[in-house]
Amino acid sequence: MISKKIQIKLLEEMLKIRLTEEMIAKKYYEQKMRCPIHLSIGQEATATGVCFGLKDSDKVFSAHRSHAHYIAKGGSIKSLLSELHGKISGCAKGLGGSMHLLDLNKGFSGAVPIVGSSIPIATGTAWANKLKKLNDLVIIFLGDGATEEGVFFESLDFASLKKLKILFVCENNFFSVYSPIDKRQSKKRNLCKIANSLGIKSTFIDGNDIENIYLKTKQIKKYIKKNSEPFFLLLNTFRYIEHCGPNNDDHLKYRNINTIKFWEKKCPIVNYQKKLIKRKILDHKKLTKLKKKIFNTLIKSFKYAEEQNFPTKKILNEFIDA
Amino acid sequence: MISKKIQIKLLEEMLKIRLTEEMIAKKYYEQKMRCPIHLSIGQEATATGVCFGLKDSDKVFSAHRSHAHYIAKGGSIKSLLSELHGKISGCAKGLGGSMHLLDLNKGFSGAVPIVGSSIPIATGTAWANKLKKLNDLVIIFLGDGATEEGVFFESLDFASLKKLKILFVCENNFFSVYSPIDKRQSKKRNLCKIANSLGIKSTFIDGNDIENIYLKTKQIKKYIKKNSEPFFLLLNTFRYIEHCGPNNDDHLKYRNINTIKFWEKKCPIVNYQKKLIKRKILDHKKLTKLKKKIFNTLIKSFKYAEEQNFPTKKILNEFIDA
Amino acid sequence: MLKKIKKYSEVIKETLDYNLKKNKKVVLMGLGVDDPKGIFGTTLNLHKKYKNRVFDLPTAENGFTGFALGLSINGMFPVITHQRVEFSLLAFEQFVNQIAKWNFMTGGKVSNPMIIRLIIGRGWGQGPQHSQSLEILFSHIPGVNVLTPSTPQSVRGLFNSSFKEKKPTIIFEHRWLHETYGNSPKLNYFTKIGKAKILKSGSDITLVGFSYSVINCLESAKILKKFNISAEVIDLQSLRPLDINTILKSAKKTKNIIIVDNGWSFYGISAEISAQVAEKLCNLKNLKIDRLGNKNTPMPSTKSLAKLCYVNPYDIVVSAEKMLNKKFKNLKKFKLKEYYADQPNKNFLGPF
Amino acid sequence: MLKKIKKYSEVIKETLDYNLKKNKKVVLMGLGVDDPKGIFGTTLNLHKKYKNRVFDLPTAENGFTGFALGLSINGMFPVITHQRVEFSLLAFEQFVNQIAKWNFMTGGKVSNPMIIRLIIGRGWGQGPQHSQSLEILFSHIPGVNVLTPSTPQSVRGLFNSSFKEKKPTIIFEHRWLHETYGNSPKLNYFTKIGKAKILKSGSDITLVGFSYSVINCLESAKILKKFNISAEVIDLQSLRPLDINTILKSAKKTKNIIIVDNGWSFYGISAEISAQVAEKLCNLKNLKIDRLGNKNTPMPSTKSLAKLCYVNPYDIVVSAEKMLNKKFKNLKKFKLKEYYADQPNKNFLGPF
Ligand SMILES: Cc1ncc(C[n+]2csc(CCOP(=O)(O)OP(=O)(O)O)c2C)c(N)n1
Ligand SMILES: Cc1ncc(C[n+]2csc(CCOP(=O)(O)OP(=O)(O)O)c2C)c(N)n1
Ligand SMILES: [Mg+2]
Ligand SMILES: [Mg+2]
Repeated sequence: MISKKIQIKLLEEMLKIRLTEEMIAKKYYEQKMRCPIHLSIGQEATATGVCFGLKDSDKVFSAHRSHAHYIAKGGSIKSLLSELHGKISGCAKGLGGSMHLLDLNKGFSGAVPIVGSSIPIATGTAWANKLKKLNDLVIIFLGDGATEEGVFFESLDFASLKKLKILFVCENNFFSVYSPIDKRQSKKRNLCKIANSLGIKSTFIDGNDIENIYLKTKQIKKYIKKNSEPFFLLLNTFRYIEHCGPNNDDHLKYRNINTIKFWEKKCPIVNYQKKLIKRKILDHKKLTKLKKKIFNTLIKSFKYAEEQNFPTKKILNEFIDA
Repeated sequence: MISKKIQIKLLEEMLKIRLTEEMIAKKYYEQKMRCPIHLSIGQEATATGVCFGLKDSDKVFSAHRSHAHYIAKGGSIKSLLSELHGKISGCAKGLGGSMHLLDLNKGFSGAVPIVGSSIPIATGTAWANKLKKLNDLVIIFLGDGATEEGVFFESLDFASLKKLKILFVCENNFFSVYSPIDKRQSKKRNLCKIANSLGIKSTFIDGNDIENIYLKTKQIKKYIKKNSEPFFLLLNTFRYIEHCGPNNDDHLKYRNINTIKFWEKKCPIVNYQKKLIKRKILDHKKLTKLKKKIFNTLIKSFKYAEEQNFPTKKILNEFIDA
Repeated sequence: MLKKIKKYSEVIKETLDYNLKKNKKVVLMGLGVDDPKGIFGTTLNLHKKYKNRVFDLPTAENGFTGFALGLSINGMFPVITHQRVEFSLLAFEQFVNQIAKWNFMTGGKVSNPMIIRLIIGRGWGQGPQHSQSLEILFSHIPGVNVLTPSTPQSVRGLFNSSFKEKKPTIIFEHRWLHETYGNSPKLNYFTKIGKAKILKSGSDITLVGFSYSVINCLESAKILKKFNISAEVIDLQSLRPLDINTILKSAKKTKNIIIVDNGWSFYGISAEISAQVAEKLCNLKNLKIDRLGNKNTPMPSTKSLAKLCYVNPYDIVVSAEKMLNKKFKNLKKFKLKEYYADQPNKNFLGPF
Repeated sequence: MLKKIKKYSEVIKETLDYNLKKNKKVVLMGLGVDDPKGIFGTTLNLHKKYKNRVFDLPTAENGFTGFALGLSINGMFPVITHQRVEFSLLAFEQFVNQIAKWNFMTGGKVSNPMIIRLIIGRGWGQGPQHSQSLEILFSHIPGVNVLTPSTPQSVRGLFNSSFKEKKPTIIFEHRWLHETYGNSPKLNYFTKIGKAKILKSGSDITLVGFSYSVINCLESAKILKKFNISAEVIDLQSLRPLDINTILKSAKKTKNIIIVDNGWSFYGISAEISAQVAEKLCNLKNLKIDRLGNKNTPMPSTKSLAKLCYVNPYDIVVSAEKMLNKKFKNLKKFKLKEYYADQPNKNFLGPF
């Protein structure tokens, strides 16, 4: 069903995210990247599967944990790393830091760290598309925590009313910082049904199953365009390291050891590698080569980011307004 | 099923609201009541049916259109009218005006004119009851417009999570000011299902059918207490005069003439009067007597309100804080 | 230039109409923009003319402010209207964190022009939640313009200029101004953003106002004239950017300056102005500054107390009397007209 | 009185603990109050001690602020914590319209005591949406206390006093203060709300700060001392009510006063103070006032620009030099230490 080329590409995309994040984590303690970071290690399949095949004119929004979405949408790694380093070559010229990524050429429209606050902005973008009679998609990634904000509800409600071409993607990693979902949401709460009750169709997919995500979202995207209707997609997944920062924090024990093990076994990348090897689409040598290629680009990109200049007063003066 | 006494009482309560509102409307142009007024004429059955039989320790909250709820919960008419007249004898000493009613003795806890904003406050009250291990109910009246606010969603969500003893009552009168519901909400939106999707049971009842409202809410109240669970109740109804002010505004044609006629025929009071007469529980003489009694009390209450003093600087000084 | 006397609300409507016509990217949105009252007449029937560009909205202020931002960063020019500034507070996060900073956050790559109309007011027993001014809450935040037109002329000019801006612009409109009349310039009249305007020149005392407080200043200037005091009246027009120079110049001349707020002066707009005047003119001998604003309490509904809470022209005259060390004879007769406590004019009959 | 050196965050925790123990109506709530970091250590493990009175919450700031108000009007005493002031803006409507006015709206019949802890801060590249101060937005509104403890002592005293209040109280805590140390008074120590405190007396110049800006003032006073300038440092402690008299007294003495904000000075807290000083001391010859605050732009993430945006002790000294008409020799050597641009101290390693 999925061509070999695409299978490799899906893996490559996920690896790109994983290796970038890992290198950021590794180098964080050099204190050259001086801003908070929310890494997506473990959550590569959701970003990759959903964004795969999108056009540059399709627009993606995200929140505090946006590296994966940015990369999956084709955002420049050099600009990303430069931004983390606070350099003028950063995608926001160093003004925003890791929580304010964008790559306009690639249709990664923005990310903001106030939980839920990018949802209406993405919705407004889909409304703009409608008013401008564009057939492009808008995709907004949001966490399980974000679904608790009133503005999540207001945005779905409006997307339904105006029949906007927007895909709401909830990445449920079961935690908001250290807080488990059952402390925040009733067990009887059902996200897909919330969407339905507002008049929006919805689907749940295992968020670590890259192929299924890719295939189903491909259909969903068609559905949205064909019917001019929003859609809600729920994906369960898991982050492997701490909420914010470069470390593993399992010693804090806020997540059950069995849960952690369960999800480790479900690693979207390890499993997909195995699958592709089993399918003979990949062998260890090829995989090593693939990783090496990404790794080398990353080394170069880091070097680039480190060598760029910091922004100077001049750029600040453009914004000082009183 | 309903005792004769209660049948008469239900009618009387509705009449009390209707006659009070009509007299307010009539006297509004004397310019002694100098504040905005949102009358409930036409919506008497919802307030009466839901509040009937509540204890004083059960607490009711409302919003801008709160006269009916206040009266149905047993709030003092003298204090209400005094408040509209801006007098010291007003339930908020004249400081609040018609949009800030309360009667603590009767468990009418408050009303505020920012759409949706009393919903979380009522929810917090139910939470307080839980923390204090009280078995009292909290009831929050809200309009169809209010269900569009994010805080409506956040409040239901929390009530579900914490299993609070609160009844959310949505009075859908199909309009928010001049704006019809289909301009604001998708046709596929379903309020009862919204509640369900958050883990809250719900029911829809014709909001002009006083007996049904009374009977079903009686069960619902039991259900809430027994299961320690919130409940969502949807009631369709119609306001007969303008959104804010004392006049009929049908000449503005924002509501279809057939719709208006449809609802006029469904007048909760006229129909219930007829029913009780048909059942021989009431005759015209008795009815006139009933109305007269209410009317006379109203005359006295208005006189009282008019004769009371205005608050003086002293009371203001209690609040000046810088 | 041929001038016509027109109503403030009418001028807004004409100006919106003009910009809707000129610029296809402009969209009007807000609760009630297309209803029979048309936001105090300011948007009346525009939805009939611009069928797909005038939008009534659900009561979801936080959401729709974000939707408007989404429109704006995608090339549209939204105009949001809130019938009470209080409703907009539901969207304060979007305003402070997103709208005011989007251009900055994108390294200047994306601009988000838009207009947010905040209607403020007083009177007719609206009480604590429907009568605040709150200009300072919006003016403190870098990244936006904050404008306060007080006349049909400036409301025309400032709206027109806001439509040319790349920055988001907040426009405060006082309900009691909607019903006022004045010279109305031609449709394409512009007022430079960030300039104050001397509405009346004088030599003895400077009165500074913005939005409705300008009317109070003008009223009191008239009374002061009867006592042979020549007052200069300055209309700030723009709170951010602030044209401090026009004020400094006047203060240097009169050495007596009173700044009048629409709401609370404590931590209010007038504080910044007073502070700047004091700091920059500290070498000026005998400089005197005073500020007036509402009593520091939520606004009461009842007229008997409302009249004690809101600044009125009489208060300004009393402050001037003290500042100028005078004793005005029979001043009492200029006391507040009874209706003024809660009515913009005698013909106003409520209910809103 | 035996005094102990303790950490600011530790003192908050002890004081919360003390009040939770003393008053069964106190409940602690907020995102993360029971998590392994315990709000920068200020609530650490309290949930284990007070099982049913410490609540983690859903990310629904507007909602839960209303829930807290509901608790409060029903006899409980909620303490809400926001890890960033920016998050609280989602609940700004509840704060301005409901919480600040509930007592008034009920004719004084219902009071709603509660504490809202707003954590402000700077540094480590947090960027435009995680580094604002915004005290003015809360201080402008009648009906609440707004407090800004800068030392372990005042944080103890002001929290304790807030728990005795009938009014809602906002307490601003600067992240960089959480890690500071100082004398810690006994558990039942109270600080009168509405009083400023002279932390260091001096005769040449008055430096006024609040919250973290007090640290900047103290730092610059040390530098000034090296140039034989005796600075008086005043900690406002309370923004609303404001103790203007302590400031006026000092300003009368030194005739030179610099007020330092934590955020933007433009339409900021310092404006009100400057204005009042100027208005009330207008007869004082040679009075000089200056204000310092952050650059009027959203705060950049990158350190290279952050260091240009935030006020630091050096800036204050430079302002003093000018005000006092001096020429400090080799002043440059007191320039900002490099780490200070985005780290509270050298040991700070991120990520938050
Ligand atoms: C309005 C708001 N409240 C709280 C926070 C603090 N915060 C930052 S990230 C986060 C977790 C959100 O959880 P979720 O949406 O599930 O995303 P995840 O981190 O799991 O990817 C929180 C609460 C915030 N940034 N904004
Ligand atoms: C947050 C907010 N937005 C807008 C308004 C203006 N407003 C006052 S009443 C009202 C109608 C609300 O409709 P609904 O909740 O259905 O109540 P109804 O008037 O029909 O009883 C509106 C929009 C408001 N008071 N508060
Ligand atoms: Mg999560
Ligand atoms: Mg309605």
